[in-house]
Amino acid sequence: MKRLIAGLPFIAAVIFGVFFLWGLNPDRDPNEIPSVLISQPAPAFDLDPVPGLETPGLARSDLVGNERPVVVNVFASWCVPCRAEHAVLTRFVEREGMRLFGINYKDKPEDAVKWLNDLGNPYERIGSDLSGRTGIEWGLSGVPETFIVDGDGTVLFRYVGPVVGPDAVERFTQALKQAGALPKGAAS
Amino acid sequence: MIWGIFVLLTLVAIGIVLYPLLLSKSNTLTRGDAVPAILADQMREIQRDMDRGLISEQEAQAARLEIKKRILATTRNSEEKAGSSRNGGRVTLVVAAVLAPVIAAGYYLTMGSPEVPSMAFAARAEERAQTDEVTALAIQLRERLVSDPTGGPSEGWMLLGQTYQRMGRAADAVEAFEVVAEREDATSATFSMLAEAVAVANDGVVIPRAKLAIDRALDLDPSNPAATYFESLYYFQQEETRKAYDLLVSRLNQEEAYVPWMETYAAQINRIAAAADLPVVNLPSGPTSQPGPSAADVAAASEMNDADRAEFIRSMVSRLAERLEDEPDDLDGWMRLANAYTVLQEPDRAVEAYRKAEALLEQQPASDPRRAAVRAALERLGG
Amino acid sequence: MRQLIFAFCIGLFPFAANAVEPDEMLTDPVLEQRAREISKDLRCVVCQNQDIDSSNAGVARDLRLLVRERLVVGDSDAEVIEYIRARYGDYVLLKPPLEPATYALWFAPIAFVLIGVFVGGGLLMSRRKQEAFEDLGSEDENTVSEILRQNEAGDAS
Amino acid sequence: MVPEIGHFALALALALALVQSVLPIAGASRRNAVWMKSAQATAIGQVLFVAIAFAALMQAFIVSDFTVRNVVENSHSLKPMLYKVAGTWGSHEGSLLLWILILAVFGAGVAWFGSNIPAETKARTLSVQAWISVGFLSFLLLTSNPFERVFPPPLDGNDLNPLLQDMGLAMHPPLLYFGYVGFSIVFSFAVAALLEGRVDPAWARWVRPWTLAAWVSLTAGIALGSWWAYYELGWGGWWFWDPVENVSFMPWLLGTALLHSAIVTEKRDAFKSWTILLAILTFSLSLLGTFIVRSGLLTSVHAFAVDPERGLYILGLLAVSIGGSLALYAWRAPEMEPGGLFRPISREAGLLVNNLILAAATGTVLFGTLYPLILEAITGDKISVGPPFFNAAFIPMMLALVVFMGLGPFLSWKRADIAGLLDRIRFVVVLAFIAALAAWYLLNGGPIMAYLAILGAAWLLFATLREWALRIRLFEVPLAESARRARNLPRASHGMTLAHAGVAVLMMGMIGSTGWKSEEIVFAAPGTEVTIAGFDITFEGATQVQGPNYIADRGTLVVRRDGELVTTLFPERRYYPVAESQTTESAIRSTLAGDLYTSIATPASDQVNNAGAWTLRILYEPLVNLIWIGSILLVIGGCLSLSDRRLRVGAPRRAKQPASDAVPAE
Repeated sequence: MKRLIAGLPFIAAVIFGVFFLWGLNPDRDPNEIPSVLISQPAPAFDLDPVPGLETPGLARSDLVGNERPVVVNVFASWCVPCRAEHAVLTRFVEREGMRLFGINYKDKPEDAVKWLNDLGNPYERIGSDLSGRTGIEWGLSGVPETFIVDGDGTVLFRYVGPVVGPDAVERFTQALKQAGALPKGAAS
Repeated sequence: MIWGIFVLLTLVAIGIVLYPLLLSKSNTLTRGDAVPAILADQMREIQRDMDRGLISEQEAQAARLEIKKRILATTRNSEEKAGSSRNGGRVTLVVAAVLAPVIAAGYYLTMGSPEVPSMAFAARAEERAQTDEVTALAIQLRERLVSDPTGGPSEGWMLLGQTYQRMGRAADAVEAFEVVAEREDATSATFSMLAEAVAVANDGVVIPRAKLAIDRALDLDPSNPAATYFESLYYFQQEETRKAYDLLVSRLNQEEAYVPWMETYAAQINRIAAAADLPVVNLPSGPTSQPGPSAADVAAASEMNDADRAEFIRSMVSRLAERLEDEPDDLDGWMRLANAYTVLQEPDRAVEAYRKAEALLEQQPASDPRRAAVRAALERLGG
Repeated sequence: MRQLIFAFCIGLFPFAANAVEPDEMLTDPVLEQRAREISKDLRCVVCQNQDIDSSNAGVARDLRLLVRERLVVGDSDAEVIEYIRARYGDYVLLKPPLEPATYALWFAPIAFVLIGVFVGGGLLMSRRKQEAFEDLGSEDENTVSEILRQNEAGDAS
Repeated sequence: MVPEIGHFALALALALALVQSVLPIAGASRRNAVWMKSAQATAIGQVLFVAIAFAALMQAFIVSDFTVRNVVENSHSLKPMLYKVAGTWGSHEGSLLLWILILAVFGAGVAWFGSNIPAETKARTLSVQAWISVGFLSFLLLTSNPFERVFPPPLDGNDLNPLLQDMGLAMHPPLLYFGYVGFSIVFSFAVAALLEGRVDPAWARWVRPWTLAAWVSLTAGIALGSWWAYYELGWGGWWFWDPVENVSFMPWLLGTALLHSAIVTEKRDAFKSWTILLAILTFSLSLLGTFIVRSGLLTSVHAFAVDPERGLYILGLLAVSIGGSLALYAWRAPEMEPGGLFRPISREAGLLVNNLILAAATGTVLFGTLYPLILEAITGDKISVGPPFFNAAFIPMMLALVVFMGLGPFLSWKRADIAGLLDRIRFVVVLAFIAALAAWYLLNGGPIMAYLAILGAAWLLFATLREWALRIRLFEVPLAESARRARNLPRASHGMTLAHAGVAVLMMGMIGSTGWKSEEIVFAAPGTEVTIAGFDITFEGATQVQGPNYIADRGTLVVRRDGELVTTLFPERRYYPVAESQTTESAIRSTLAGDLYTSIATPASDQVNNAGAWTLRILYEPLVNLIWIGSILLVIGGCLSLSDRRLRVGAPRRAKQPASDAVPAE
């Protein structure tokens, strides 16, 4: 009994140690915030277009009834990583036939217009979320974030941070394929 | 000097390990000595507490008894072990004294950098002054170009753009290059530099606007290595790794002899190769310094840090001048050098350079616009 | 160190904001007080380990406004918290809800105290028997006083 | 050249540590006096070489030698000199070097001052200390070399985080480390005792000064960090239950328990295996803190760059040191003889309860801090454990602790006289209740918990004073006699009184500043007036001022009370262009009664901002200074105990003079 009690601290330390070892897993990001939206219907929202752009606005109804799942990307011109991500998303739209909708988060319209003119505009629709309220509805924790929404309006996948770099692109591509968001026979 | 200090430190370390050899043998403190001292102190403590009336006589008695028992136990315990202390093992100590510095030296010789000098910030005033000078020059140059009613010579704008680029002010560089890009005399290099500046201004991303400039650059000169470099970077960022790789490799293979930008190419190829599991390339070692800022130098500059850039700018003008010593037939080179000297407010040298250009222009058709430019410049400089 | 995260927030969000600002506040002091209390229990999602009440991040400001909006509409405190939780999950609750996954957390302190009571009580019970006073034999007594005498000089001051 | 000397000196320190980790302990088991003695020289040599390395790094910071990568990344030529110096320990590498320096200092301290410790114990202890040195020196050299060079050097550095450019924070890590790392030597003593298989009152006496020194530093370090947070962060909070704060708090809690349980071991030869366990766990928690801060394991606001390789290396060190020592404990502790007997009401029992509560509180903080990680590992769910949890779980335990804290010193060893005890504290209990009721009557409002806390603090304060009065027989004997008695009391006794009173004072500060804080937040244009806690404050506008390496918006606030000018405050919001970050410099009018705390900011809404208004945040924090005063009392109390002559009972000189029955004069 005495020996058992004396051994308890050691056992506790080993248990904690195992958790620490697990926690050091380089794939684990302690800052990642889980989403409650996965497998849930996309939140209701109705956003006006960005003034000065011809791209129409975005509402929840636009996400429903599509034959394939669509991608919703939250972006802003002030967001540095969004630039890098923009090129990747553009490629997905141009080469793979992905359908991309945008939520322009807390961005001055003139900045957004200039940004899209510089970089190109791959978005079918862009809603301007000036107040950030729609961002909250989506459980946004930062920009950029990217969601895949099914034809019935269910959120299938969420990517926090820019889809940049081989690992991120691979994960995103997998998610797109799994969701069936890419048209059949598309390149790649 | 530094090795002398290392030797000194090593000797100190050896001395420290050997130090016990100097100590006398007998003064080892044992438990049998140390513990009763403390217990005796506790006995006195009890007496004091009792004197203060903090504990009763009966409590004191019980406490004393406990301590006495401990004293007895300690004495018996240490009696059992007493007298077994040894003083041997000196050889081990010497071995340790030798081994310790060997370990330290072994580590240091692999990981240390004894050849790198220290450089206190205060001792680097000259270096700073040069950087400041470049900044001042850039400001002057810009003022002159902006105030020029004809919009300023393209060479001047190019120089300004390159200077900004190397100062890390990519957005300003873009502006400068764009002035030239809209002119008739824009060359392939103009567009490849513009592309680079745009990319750098956008956190290294070759955005569509940069791609447009690359395309123009390749239209004008398909062999422009900088343009191909950024084109490849564009595809790399588009995740078209294979295409990015092939572009670089095929351009590299077009060259027969060594050119400095190959280093940059090779580095980028190998980066892509590492990411995409493709074969790496090895450059045949070539001459390490080639005169004149080449397109690949420009490409390399994008990977430099600020200090390197500053260094780069400083040497740019002199490198140009040196190169022209060897290649006196480079008309545009002389024009650029002359312009640079003008900006540097060294009119004599500027005049000299313009004269060289003028001489070369003799062979050009009379309609060459550069003739007028040189004449105008010489007039301005009073040469 | 906390403010390092602010820098991070400023990088992620456009408008460097502050903790609660006057234009966010409700005129009704009771409602405002409730809003402040609720805000202290909600975690700012971009600024780790910080409540939205003191966070400078833009999204924290949006959340504060949202909390007040819900209160004005007539939600109870629990409803407001539930509203935010529905969007951000348990992660935003600085006070984890009592549910199976957090039983271990919430009962741990009680368990620790109980273990303490158990161990301490056991120890006290086992140690309480009266100690027998056995005087030392005269030989031992001599040894001890000899040792004490030797050590007298050690500390006499 | 200088950085290279530092680098080489570190290598030599590692080599000496290697020698020290083997020879003395081998000497102790083979009874080889020469080997045992080598520990003293190597321990002092280690501190010499590590100090050379530290000085070399500091020199590089002072002259801004940008050939050293660490200087480039953490300094800037324009930084004020003081913060260049502080930059030495501002980074992961530099702070680790400081960590190792302190480790070596404590080892050398035992080698130098431990003349009353028997050779064997000292040799084992120093060898164990050297094991830790070897672990951390190799960690430093292999994964985090502070002397990595850059050539050619960049023109200027990347600046130190402006938040760290603050006196409080510059001094906070060294003190904190002194505490953290100071427990290493206690750990080494404990492991040595386990190896030796013996723990006795003498052991407790040898360890006590080191425990005290570490505890005092840790107390000061935590208090300084808290103080920094209070005036630098701009909203008047002083404790946030952030993981980084928690990991420094846990060793403090356990260290406090250790300090008390070691007394029992010293006086009564009891709690021996428990004291050993506490010694091991206290340092283990310090190591855990180092690990958490440097591995990026938890989401925390920590300053160090995250590198999984480093995390793994430290985890390895943890596994060896903590795992090894606890395994040794499991093996050897049961063989230790139980100590003296005592009754359920006795000083021992009181200290036992104190220890159990402190241990339970530590367990709670540890569990709360790590629970998100544990849950994530098991279920994948992510949750947050924040201040509401800690407050709910921790505060009741502390209140219970306070009850025993007041009671404990009245109890005598072995068994206390219950009737006498009740007689002594009756008066104190009544007084405490009166104080709490008076507060209730006067303050009229505030949370119930706060009144319970007031009751607790009053009880603790009065009980501590009463106990002290009893000791010197205040008012029982003539005052002169009392004064003489007070002078004759051992310093440790005064130390305890001061420290316990310090806790009571600290509590009052905490209660005042949380329960009765008032706050006004307004948009202010020049001329705006705010009234708070009897002060009328006029905002006279803000101007932009240029600092040495920042630009600041400085507000001018004129504070009046009843029409009379009290003071003028200048809160600032600073922007550091090189580091691209902002800091809040609050302006505080500090009095014992409370702080008038002001800060200024740019309004979040552009509209308000464009209208030329500023956001003023004005707080009145009653009694908040008592927190720092209480902490200072704790530190002074610790220092007094540390200076107690009994801790330096010398090695015995064979007494030549005849024994005397006389009580040594004091």
